[in-house]
Amino acid sequence: MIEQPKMVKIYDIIDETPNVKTFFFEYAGQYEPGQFIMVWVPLNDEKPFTISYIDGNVAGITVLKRGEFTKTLHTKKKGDQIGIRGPYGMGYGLPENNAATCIVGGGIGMASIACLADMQKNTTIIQGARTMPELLFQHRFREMKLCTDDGSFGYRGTTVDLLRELTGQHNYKKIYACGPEKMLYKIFELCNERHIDCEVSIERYIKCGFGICGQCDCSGQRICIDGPVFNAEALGKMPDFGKTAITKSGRRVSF
Amino acid sequence: MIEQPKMVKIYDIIDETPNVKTFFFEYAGQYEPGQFIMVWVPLNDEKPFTISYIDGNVAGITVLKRGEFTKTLHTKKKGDQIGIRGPYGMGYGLPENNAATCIVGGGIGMASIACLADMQKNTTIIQGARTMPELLFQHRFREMKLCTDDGSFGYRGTTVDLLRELTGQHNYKKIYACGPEKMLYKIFELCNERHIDCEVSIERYIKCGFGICGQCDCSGQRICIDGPVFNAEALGKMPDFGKTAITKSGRRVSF
Amino acid sequence: MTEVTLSINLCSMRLSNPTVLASGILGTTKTLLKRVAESGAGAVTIKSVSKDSREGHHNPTVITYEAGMLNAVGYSNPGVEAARIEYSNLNEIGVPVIASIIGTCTDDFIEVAEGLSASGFSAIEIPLSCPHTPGFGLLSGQGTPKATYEITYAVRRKTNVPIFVKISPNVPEITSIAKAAEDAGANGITAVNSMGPGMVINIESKKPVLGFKVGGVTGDALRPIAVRCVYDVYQAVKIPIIGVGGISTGRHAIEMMMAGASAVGIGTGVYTRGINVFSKVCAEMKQWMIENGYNTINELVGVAHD
Amino acid sequence: MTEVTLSINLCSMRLSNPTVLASGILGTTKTLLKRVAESGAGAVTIKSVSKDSREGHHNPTVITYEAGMLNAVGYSNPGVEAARIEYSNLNEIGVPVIASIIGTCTDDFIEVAEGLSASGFSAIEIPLSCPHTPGFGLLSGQGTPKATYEITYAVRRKTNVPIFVKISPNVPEITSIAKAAEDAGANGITAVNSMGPGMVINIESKKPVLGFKVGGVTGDALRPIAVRCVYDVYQAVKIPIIGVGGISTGRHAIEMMMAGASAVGIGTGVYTRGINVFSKVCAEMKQWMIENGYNTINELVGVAHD
Ligand SMILES: Cc1cc2nc3c(=O)[nH]c(=O)nc-3n(C[C@H](O)[C@H](O)[C@H](O)COP(=O)(O)OP(=O)(O)OC[C@H]3O[C@@H](n4cnc5c(N)ncnc54)[C@H](O)[C@@H]3O)c2cc1C
Ligand SMILES: Cc1cc2nc3c(=O)[nH]c(=O)nc-3n(C[C@H](O)[C@H](O)[C@H](O)COP(=O)(O)OP(=O)(O)OC[C@H]3O[C@@H](n4cnc5c(N)ncnc54)[C@H](O)[C@@H]3O)c2cc1C
Ligand SMILES: Cc1cc2nc3c(=O)[nH]c(=O)nc-3n(C[C@H](O)[C@H](O)[C@H](O)COP(=O)(O)O)c2cc1C
Ligand SMILES: Cc1cc2nc3c(=O)[nH]c(=O)nc-3n(C[C@H](O)[C@H](O)[C@H](O)COP(=O)(O)O)c2cc1C
Ligand code: FES
Ligand code: FES
Repeated sequence: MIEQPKMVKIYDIIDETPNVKTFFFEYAGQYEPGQFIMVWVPLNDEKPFTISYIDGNVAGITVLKRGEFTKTLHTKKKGDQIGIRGPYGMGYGLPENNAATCIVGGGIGMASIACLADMQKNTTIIQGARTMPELLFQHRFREMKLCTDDGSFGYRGTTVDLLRELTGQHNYKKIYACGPEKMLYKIFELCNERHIDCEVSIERYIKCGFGICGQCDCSGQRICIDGPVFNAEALGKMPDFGKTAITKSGRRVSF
Repeated sequence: MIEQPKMVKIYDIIDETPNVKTFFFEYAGQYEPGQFIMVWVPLNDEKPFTISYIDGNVAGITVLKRGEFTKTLHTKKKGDQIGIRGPYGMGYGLPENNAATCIVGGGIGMASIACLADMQKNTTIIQGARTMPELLFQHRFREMKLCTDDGSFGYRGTTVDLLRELTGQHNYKKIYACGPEKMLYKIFELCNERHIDCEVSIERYIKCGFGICGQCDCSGQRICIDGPVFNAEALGKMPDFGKTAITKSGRRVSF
Repeated sequence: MTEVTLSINLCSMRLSNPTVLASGILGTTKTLLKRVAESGAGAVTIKSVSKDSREGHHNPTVITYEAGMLNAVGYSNPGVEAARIEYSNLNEIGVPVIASIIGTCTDDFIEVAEGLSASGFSAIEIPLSCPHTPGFGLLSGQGTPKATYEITYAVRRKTNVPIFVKISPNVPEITSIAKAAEDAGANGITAVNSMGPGMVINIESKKPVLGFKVGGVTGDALRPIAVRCVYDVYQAVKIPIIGVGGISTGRHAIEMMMAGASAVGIGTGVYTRGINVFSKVCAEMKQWMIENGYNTINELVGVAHD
Repeated sequence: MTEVTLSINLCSMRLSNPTVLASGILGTTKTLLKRVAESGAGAVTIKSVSKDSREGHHNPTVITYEAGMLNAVGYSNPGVEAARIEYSNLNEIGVPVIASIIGTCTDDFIEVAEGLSASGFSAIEIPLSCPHTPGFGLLSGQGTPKATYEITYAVRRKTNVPIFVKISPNVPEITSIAKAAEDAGANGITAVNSMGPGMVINIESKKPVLGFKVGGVTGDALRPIAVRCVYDVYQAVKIPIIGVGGISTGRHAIEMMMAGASAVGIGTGVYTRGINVFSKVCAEMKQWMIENGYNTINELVGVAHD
């Protein structure tokens, strides 16, 4: 694990959508799908991103422009440097015996499940986005089931609606999901109802990334080190899941 | 290596002579003959002593009552604790192919060469003391050649005189010596003259024991870490050997 | 063999063992306090609370290095009103909970102390010693005997729960500050806060790593300094000391107690040995006590002074 | 590719590289200074010399611990007369030799400076910052701006060689002390001396390990504090800085120089990496410079401030 930020050179950038870019850099560390790294822009800030591509000594992060820091990241050009440390956290557990699974990504949550999808043969990928231009990785995963809120492409409706239909038809042994917490919560409920195992990756505000500052709490679980991926059993003991989160200043807010 | 003093219980004490005692304690560390440990009496002081016995998990130091600290050590009883750290320094190199050697101990210098003598079959041990009651380890090494300055026992004369005679008769491949520096210097000269390899253990005032404080200098060599054992080649480049030493306060004094 | 016990009485608080979660580590929510209590801590301290909410410094706010950790979180906290709601029904935690209150002026301290007074905190800790947050602690002159006296005295008049004043290792007159706190009515001293500040520069980018550039140094680097501070303070005051700084093993805890601490705070140790550092330290202390013939942990307090 | 050079000019001294043997480490004899020069140091500093000879504290005087080292040698030295004899014909060392002079009062400093004036020292260092020797440094009030000014000024009037004032990391007003030294005519600042003091207790014997009980903390534990001190001093004064504290690798040295040091002192590193730490650090610096496109080491000084 890299403890202090290590500067790496961005050697390629892909524009995934108007608001999402993927940055590639050299990375020789360990990595399990679902883990994240802290990305540092000196004198600016440092925030968490999942590794969304990994291939040999190259890794990538896929970044949605959301606020100040991600806007700054989007100005970075090939050859610029960023600092990285990590990887941190507990990733997704792979299914046993290549059992059938379904992987659900909502919005930029696709970044978190992308490497997981790369590693599975017998899986269905569902991607949800608000509208067609926001759909990600359509060349990377050719067989995705796509949903848009506005019906501009694919299934009209939420990923949860589609997942409900598909779980009726297939015998999924496990559901993986990353995306807005309301979506995750509904998937968790669905899985409980249908007695399917599930693992979801949760987002909370991250500062240290290694379990000391207490910023990323969700019901006594530290997202950064006990998570970000939790299974159904753990989620069942986390009443704050889907309900409340802690802001940067430590205030508890509802979803 | 033990970096900070570790308290060990004295479980046996032998009165070797009226002024010399051997203290035994549990010791599980590494050790090469010629290395030394720092012995700590809390709130009092800490000084260097060679390990003079080693057998399984038991080690011993043989201490001559000389001043304040060794006087304090001599008051220690069975069951009392002392602190030890180390071992430090470079010990004696063993001869190749069990070649014939001669080991010379002068006074308390016997403590330094005792374990070396234990490890060699084909060796002659010469011990020198001022007078008979000061002779050490007579039961431990039954075949020693003993010399006393006053002729009260054994050979009348110095160890160097005896060594000169013996080197004429035997084909020693190596001479080892520890004792007063004047004696060591004469042995070094004798060995050079006769083209015999030699290793001698030098004494200087020791503070840190690990090469940082500069207290134990002899011609740019730190006795504590570059020595205390040096061979003829190294000694040849140490003009201070046999000539000057540095006191506790850093003053250079002549022998 | 008689039973070995780690339990202590600390200013009318009963602790099952002398390990205390230090302020600013995992104390952001009630649920994390509970988790730490379940991980074996004898008492827990909340992250420091100010009158108004604060976002703190930019990230990185905490980084590790070879000999410890640097942090400049910048006192992010939701402010006293939100904190009152977060830290309610504290008896559910199962161990004593210590409030940590901060302010930029004496009135702030009073307002925060009063705001939290109905929450069931077992004690109040007043850190006057943060080395990296403008407006607070050392950066606002709170680390002097005079300011220490004033702030402690003001809070003392408003509360009956035990007060601990948390002091800095960076001041030349540490004992006069501890004495000022005692004179003003503090029931205990927490020694020490993080030291420095220090700086780590990333040489490839040529920039300080921490968002605030500098941050307090904690962990192994701090331990010998903290032990000396506790040793000095123990000779200067009669009130008990919570010794904090670099403790991550039972041996460290015993060393700190021998220097004069009645209890030990643990922060960076949560990183180096995981959240169960509390139960690990306790198990190691017990083991050592058994091997060395001690029955109660109190017997160790201050023995290095004999 | 152009040749990479580590050579620097430091207050009219020409150094083949910026590593300097710190005072008190191996500087007890001329022969050891020579050995260190042969081990690659760009300059060497002698162990501090006082007017009269001193035996120093009882052993243990130096101990290591997980994050560095503690020492309380207690300024053992043979006194200025004997030192004058020991350190003669200094041109034989092959690199600049810096005298380190200490005193319990201003007159002492003058007497020592004058006693050594004919010996061919390239500079004089005045440590006003030792945290563990009664009568000297912090324990005799020399670590204030006023005392710093007075002592520096008095020595300045007696000598023409460059003067470096060595300051402590333990003082709140480090920049005012550096400025006082500059105002009094110092040509450079050496930052920093050991910090604390700290204490290590052996728990089995229940006693502090060091003979003097407490000692200055050095090595990794000190590095971030030292880097911050150099960073602050660099902004406060115009004279060059020798950055000292926890340097044992080329990366550490570069970090210190980026903070503002023109040269780097090495002490504890002699233990952690052996006496060849100087050439190792230089090789590592060179390697990094080649990889990162620097030709001269000067380019790195203070760049973390941009
Ligand atoms: C484990 C984890 C993995 C993530 N992976 C990705 C990823 O692969 N791609 C991606 O685009 N985004 C990812 N994120 C979210 C990403 O960290 C935020 O989008 C980013 O920090 C926003 O910063 P900003 O300054 O641009 O926005 P801001 O304006 O500061 O905030 C916008 C929103 O982003 C979130 N956010 C801001 N700062 C943080 C922070 N330090 N930690 C967590 N959330 C924050 C908050 O919900 C906030 O409301 C991940 C978050 C977590 C916790
Ligand atoms: C590597 C080494 C191994 C040694 N092994 C033994 C041993 O096995 N048995 C033994 O009896 N002695 C040994 N000595 C010598 C022993 O350290 C001294 O006799 C002892 O320190 C004297 O301390 P004191 O307070 O009793 O005497 P003091 O009155 O302090 O001094 C008497 C003399 O002892 C020497 N001495 C004192 N302190 C030290 C010190 N810190 N380091 C080195 N020499 C010192 C000085 O020459 C001094 O003149 C060894 C010394 C060295 C350097
Ligand atoms: C990440 C972090 C945050 C901290 N926040 C606070 C704080 O809010 N209030 C406080 O009084 N001390 C704070 N501290 C200081 C700790 O309470 C403690 O005094 C210090 O870390 C030394 O102990 P340690 O070496 O065990 O970490 C913080 C320390 C760290 C590492
Ligand atoms: C054993 C030892 C002895 C020291 N003696 C002196 C001294 O005599 N004079 C002095 O100015 N500094 C002395 N120092 C402080 C060092 O010169 C240096 O400032 C400090 O060790 C920090 O650097 P480091 O971390 O590289 O060791 C001593 C340090 C050590 C470890
Ligand atoms: S981000 Fe600090 S504990 Fe998780
Ligand atoms: S005793 Fe310190 S260098 Fe040898």
